[in-house]
Amino acid sequence: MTATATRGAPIRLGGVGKTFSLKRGKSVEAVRDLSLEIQQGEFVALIGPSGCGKSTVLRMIASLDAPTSGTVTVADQKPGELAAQHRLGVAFQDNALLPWSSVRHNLALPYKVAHRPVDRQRIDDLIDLIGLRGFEDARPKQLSGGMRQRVSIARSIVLEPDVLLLDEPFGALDAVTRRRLNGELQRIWMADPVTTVLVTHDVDEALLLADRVVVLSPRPGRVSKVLEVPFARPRTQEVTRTPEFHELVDELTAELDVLSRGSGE
Amino acid sequence: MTATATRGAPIRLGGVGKTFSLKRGKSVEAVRDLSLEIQQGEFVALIGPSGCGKSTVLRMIASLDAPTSGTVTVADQKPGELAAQHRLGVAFQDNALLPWSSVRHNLALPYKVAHRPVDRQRIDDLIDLIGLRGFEDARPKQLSGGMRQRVSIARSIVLEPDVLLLDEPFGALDAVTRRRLNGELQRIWMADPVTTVLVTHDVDEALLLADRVVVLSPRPGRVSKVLEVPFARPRTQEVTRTPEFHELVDELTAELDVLSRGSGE
Amino acid sequence: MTVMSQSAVQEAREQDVVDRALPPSRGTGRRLRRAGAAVVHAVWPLIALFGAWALWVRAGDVPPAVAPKPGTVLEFLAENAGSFVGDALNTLAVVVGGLVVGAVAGVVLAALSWTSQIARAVINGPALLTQCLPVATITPVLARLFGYGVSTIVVITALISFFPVLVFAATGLRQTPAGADDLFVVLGAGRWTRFWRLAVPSAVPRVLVAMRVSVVAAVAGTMLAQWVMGTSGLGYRLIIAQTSFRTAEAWASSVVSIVLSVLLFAVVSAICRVVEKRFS
Amino acid sequence: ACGGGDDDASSSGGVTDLKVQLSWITDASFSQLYIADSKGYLADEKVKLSLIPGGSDIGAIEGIVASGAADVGMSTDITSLIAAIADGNPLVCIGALYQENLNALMSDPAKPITSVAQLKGKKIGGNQGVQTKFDAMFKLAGLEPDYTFVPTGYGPDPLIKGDVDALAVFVTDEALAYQDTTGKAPTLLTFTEAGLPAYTEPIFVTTDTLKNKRDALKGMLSALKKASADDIADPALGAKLAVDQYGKGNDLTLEHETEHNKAYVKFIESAATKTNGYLWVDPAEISGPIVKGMKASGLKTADVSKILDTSLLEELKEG
Amino acid sequence: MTRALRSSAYGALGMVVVLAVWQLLATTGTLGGALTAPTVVARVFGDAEERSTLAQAAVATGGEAVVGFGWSLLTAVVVGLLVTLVRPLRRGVDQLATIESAIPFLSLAPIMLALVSREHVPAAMAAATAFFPLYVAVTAGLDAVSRSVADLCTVLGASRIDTLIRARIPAGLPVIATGFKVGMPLAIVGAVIGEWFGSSDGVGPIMLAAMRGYQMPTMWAAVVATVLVALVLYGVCALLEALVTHRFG
Ligand SMILES: Nc1ncnc2c1ncn2[C@@H]1O[C@H](COP(=O)(O)OP(=O)(O)OP(=O)(O)O)[C@@H](O)[C@H]1O
Ligand SMILES: Nc1ncnc2c1ncn2[C@@H]1O[C@H](COP(=O)(O)OP(=O)(O)OP(=O)(O)O)[C@@H](O)[C@H]1O
Ligand SMILES: Cc1ncc(C[n+]2csc(CCO)c2C)c(N)n1
Ligand SMILES: [Mg+2]
Ligand SMILES: [Mg+2]
Repeated sequence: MTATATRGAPIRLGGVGKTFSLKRGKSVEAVRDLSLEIQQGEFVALIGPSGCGKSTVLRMIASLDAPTSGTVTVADQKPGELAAQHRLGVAFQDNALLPWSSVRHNLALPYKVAHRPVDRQRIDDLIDLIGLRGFEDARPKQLSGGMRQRVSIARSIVLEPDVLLLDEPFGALDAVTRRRLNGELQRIWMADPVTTVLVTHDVDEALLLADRVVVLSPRPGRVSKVLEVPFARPRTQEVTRTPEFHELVDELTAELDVLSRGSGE
Repeated sequence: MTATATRGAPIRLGGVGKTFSLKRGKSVEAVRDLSLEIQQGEFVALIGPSGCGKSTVLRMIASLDAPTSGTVTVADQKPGELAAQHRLGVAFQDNALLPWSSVRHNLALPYKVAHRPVDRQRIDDLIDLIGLRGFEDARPKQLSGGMRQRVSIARSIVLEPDVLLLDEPFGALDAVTRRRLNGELQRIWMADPVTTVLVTHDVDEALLLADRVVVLSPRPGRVSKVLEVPFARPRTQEVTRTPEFHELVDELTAELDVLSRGSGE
Repeated sequence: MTVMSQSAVQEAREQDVVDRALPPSRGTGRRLRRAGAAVVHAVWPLIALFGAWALWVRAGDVPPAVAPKPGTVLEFLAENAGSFVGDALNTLAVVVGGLVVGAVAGVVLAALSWTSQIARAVINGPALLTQCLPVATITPVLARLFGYGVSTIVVITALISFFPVLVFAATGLRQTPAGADDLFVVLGAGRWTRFWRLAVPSAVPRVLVAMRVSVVAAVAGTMLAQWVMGTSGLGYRLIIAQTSFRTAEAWASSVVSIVLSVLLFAVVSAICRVVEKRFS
Repeated sequence: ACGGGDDDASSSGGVTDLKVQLSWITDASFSQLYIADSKGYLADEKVKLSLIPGGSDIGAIEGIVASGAADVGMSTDITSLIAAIADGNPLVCIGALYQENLNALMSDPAKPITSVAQLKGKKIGGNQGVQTKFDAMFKLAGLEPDYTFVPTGYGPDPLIKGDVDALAVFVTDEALAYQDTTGKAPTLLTFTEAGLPAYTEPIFVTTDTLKNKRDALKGMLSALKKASADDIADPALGAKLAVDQYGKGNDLTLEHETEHNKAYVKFIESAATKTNGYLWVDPAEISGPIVKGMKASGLKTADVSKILDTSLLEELKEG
Repeated sequence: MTRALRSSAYGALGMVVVLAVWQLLATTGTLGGALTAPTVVARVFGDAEERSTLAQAAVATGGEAVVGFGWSLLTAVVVGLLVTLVRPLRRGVDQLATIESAIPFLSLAPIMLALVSREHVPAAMAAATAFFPLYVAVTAGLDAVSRSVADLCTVLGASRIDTLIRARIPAGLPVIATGFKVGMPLAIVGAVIGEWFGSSDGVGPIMLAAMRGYQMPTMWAAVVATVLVALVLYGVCALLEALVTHRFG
């Protein structure tokens, strides 16, 4: 499960709570007393009902939101440190591409911000990987929803970060492209296992990719179940057809079902 | 399969082609020679690889893009007519919520645009349906990705349109919420079967909801396969566990797989 | 595009940090500290400015006809503070009146120019015409239209302040958030609905930018108009003191008008911040 | 158009350069300066004048000279110079182009106003700042100020249109425009007649300049005196120089400038200039009626010894 | 291309409307003798010599305005970038900018002349009047980053400078370009007023002489010349805005 000597960094959430304030003194408690330790080089999938706080957890790890209570450390430092060292890769739920830049320039951005020479070869390879050859000079508004999402994924890994945070990166993709990119992600991660947190709604995907699957309860998000995924890597589509796999899928689905029912949402 | 006397309107695409121009004289042919007849009150699911032109087809039906060649009619009129009569419901791939309006106001917008009295009761019911009770006054930026998508779905049906166009409406939802909303959509559609086109990446979803599933080929999008869905309604999650269902899923998945492989994307 | 000013993001974030660092019981301390920071922000430019002025007058041995000593001006201000209140209120009233008229005119013209390309072209030319001419040049014509009284001064103020609003509002009305135009097409929105429910809210952030420009321009405009043809107010006091070589009084009038500008700018900026939060 | 005003005021080849800040654009008002230059009177005196046009019309001339941005100043009206000196600016008057206050109150000849008493209850127009003068006129006539001030812009329009009963004007400008427009000569009540005498276009320098460039200044005055005589003899010459040379670019017309200059030259001479020469400024006139009028206007005044230095003109009178 | 043609046709139409109204007001004498009919003004332009004098003057004034605008823009950008990078300075500098724009320069000619050498006064006045709108547009533009782009910069560990270059500036260009359209006419008035401080060329002195001499045809001809220059410069700004909005909007 834990990978060999890796560049990754451990992530620790200790009793983290996050409350947002809404209008007129109302507030939402998005996350409550959430504790989670993610090892260096571990691949964790985060699943849970819509609105349960998954993105919020990711944003706190990425230093974009500060927890209301509890502590978050990444590589034993404040979450912002890793980002400042350009060692963080994030694919946002809404892509966050620069609207005025072409695909190529969006992919070159992390290099430029890190003041590293732009590796054209790598960018070209990534463009091939995500199937956007021919669209290098297209701007985001000229791309389909799924194409944008693929650019966002590529951008998150372009610098080979120590921590990779993926917020539903494959949500807008068709099943085939999705599985293909799942496979690519696994390959990339196995070659260089960095600490990865993947938010997904697809239980199969979680089980296919992760070392551990963490299930969050409905809002306020708490850890409701943690599941170690026992399958050896590389995991192929074959694995997903085994009874063991189906069993785990059913177990997680049932858990989600119970959670959702409980919340009445 | 075809529903009883309905309010829906037929949609006809005749030899439709759409080419977008990119920079420096380059262009993308998004759709080529696509012909499709959708009956009044029919529920059609549109599936196909990412970037194959699904959203483009929907946009042409909604009068948002004009075809480069061929013709599109809705209710035997130009596509814009239906919209002008406030008889069109669309859930966009990117939600398109008004950032300055609360959930409640976003849902009231179609009434206001149509100069109809706002039906508070209906809006309240829809808020309950999409599980956003308590977030009526929240603004889009205060919602999670899935919550935003649910508001967008509710807005598309709030006026009980004659034609409903849904562009991956459930893409950002967890499996449980997704299935629940699938069920609700079926219930609503059965009570009042309007012409519906649903773009989805989920083959199960397509088979669960649609009368016909249309598979588009990779760019340029053409109709590659049309599948009549034989299951009686109401279709429950039980149906999805039958061998017939699995067979059709496999058939469609195989088709998609072949298509994707062919395109090399 | 949801325009969220990074400053707001940053402030929010800094706020988060402060909230974490300080337990709720220390709320008053925090408030005090923040008030202290506000005072520092408000005061350093003034100190810098007066310092530079004092230094320049002293080092350059500047004669009073060029610039009096800041001390003399402040002394005059202190001694005659009461007499400036009336003038300041007079000017303030004209500024507010002219600004309201100008802002409304700017928004209305922007709305008209939103409706068609013809309207836009027909409005832009004349609007530009009012902007590139010195006040003194157009005063005789305006006075003929509006009389030699305060209404012409209000009109001049309005003329000076409407243009930024027109320009920014006209662009703002077309800066709709991504996807919103499509949404309104699909909903079958008429022109009018599209204007009120889409264009107007979209224009708000830009209009706020314009308001910050306009409020300051309005003070300058009122001062100029009173200077050219007023019979009361700070601008009038300035010209009379000037022609009578009461340098300290002239400068004191300017200082009061500048203070007025700064205060109004701060007020408008504060309002802008509140509205901006609402519309981003 | 008028020899750049930025060269250093240093002597090159024995010629001293003086920067002269004028109160107005280079039109016929300053014909003496153009004549002195073009006829070589200045060169004879080893002086070169760099004319800096004015126009800001706000009594800034004193400040510009006091700050050293110009060596010599000519402001519209000597009262502003006196007020500036009283305010502590180290300036001193060494002469004046015109002997009269060229300001006047102009009225419709059909409803003529020829005395201050007739101003009672009337609407009087004028440029901003002139109100203090109206107040002074009433006071000097032993009356309570009783009039409505109408702040007008430029031009005789307000009087022609009947917005005002009397309008403060320059006898050499708006008064002529009124005649051109209406075809009839306006009724004029000059400021001097109303108790506010003044010299127009006083020539002044800082006390330092007077000390350090005394010879050059004296040369300048001498040249201007000669030019004054030429100007009176042929008003068309100054007008032509203004249009073609010194005021080129201001879009002046010869006809207009000639007409103006004919009006101006009348004020170069006075009883005092007969005995003391052109450009003369009389100490008694200042310490007497001018200071009195200023006091009535609420202006600060100073002792005449601080205001005026006639030594240069005295020397020229002798020499 | 056809769009550009059409919009300039509409622009011409706008000007025709203005001229018609102006002619009407002038010939009926509603606004007094201070307003001259366009036909009379046209006669001034009919004279070749007048025309070249006015053209030279307008070009001179336009040049001063452009130079002043340039300085002002440079300052606004430098100061805007500074206060965006060094946040705590922002409020104080806002205040200084407000003070700058509130100084009644027209009534403080000696100061202007004490601070700037005379031939630069028109450009300096142009800069002084155009500065504030440009400053506000620059600072507002640099703040107009979408939240998601701001977040992206944070997670990429972009330094303040990089955030500025990669996100704030591109996102802000449309707002800044709109500011140009406000600043440019102000630069032109500024230049004209600056010329009143003692300039031998430009439209300023022509206006002064004509106003005082009640030469209204000349005065309005100068006004028309100024407006023509303004139209050209404003047109350039509008074009720039359109380009920038298309590219970055
Ligand atoms: N900026 C904010 N202001 C107020 N409330 C917020 C904000 N961001 C998130 N929330 C609230 O926090 C809760 C959790 O949101 P979050 O985006 O983390 O959910 P999520 O698990 O990612 O959901 P989804 O799967 O739908 O994306 C939601 O109820 C949301 O309304
Ligand atoms: N405005 C545009 N300008 C240029 N090209 C465009 C534009 N809109 C779409 N395209 C191109 O048309 C093709 C089809 O896009 P479309 O959005 O219809 O795909 P899609 O089937 O909806 O894909 P997805 O499932 O990823 O959303 C894509 O290659 C895209 O790059
Ligand atoms: C020598 C001379 N000096 C000044 C002016 C300009 N000017 C300043 S004040 C004033 C009177 C008010 O209407 C005039 C005309 C001039 N033309 N000629
Ligand atoms: Mg989320
Ligand atoms: Mg799509």
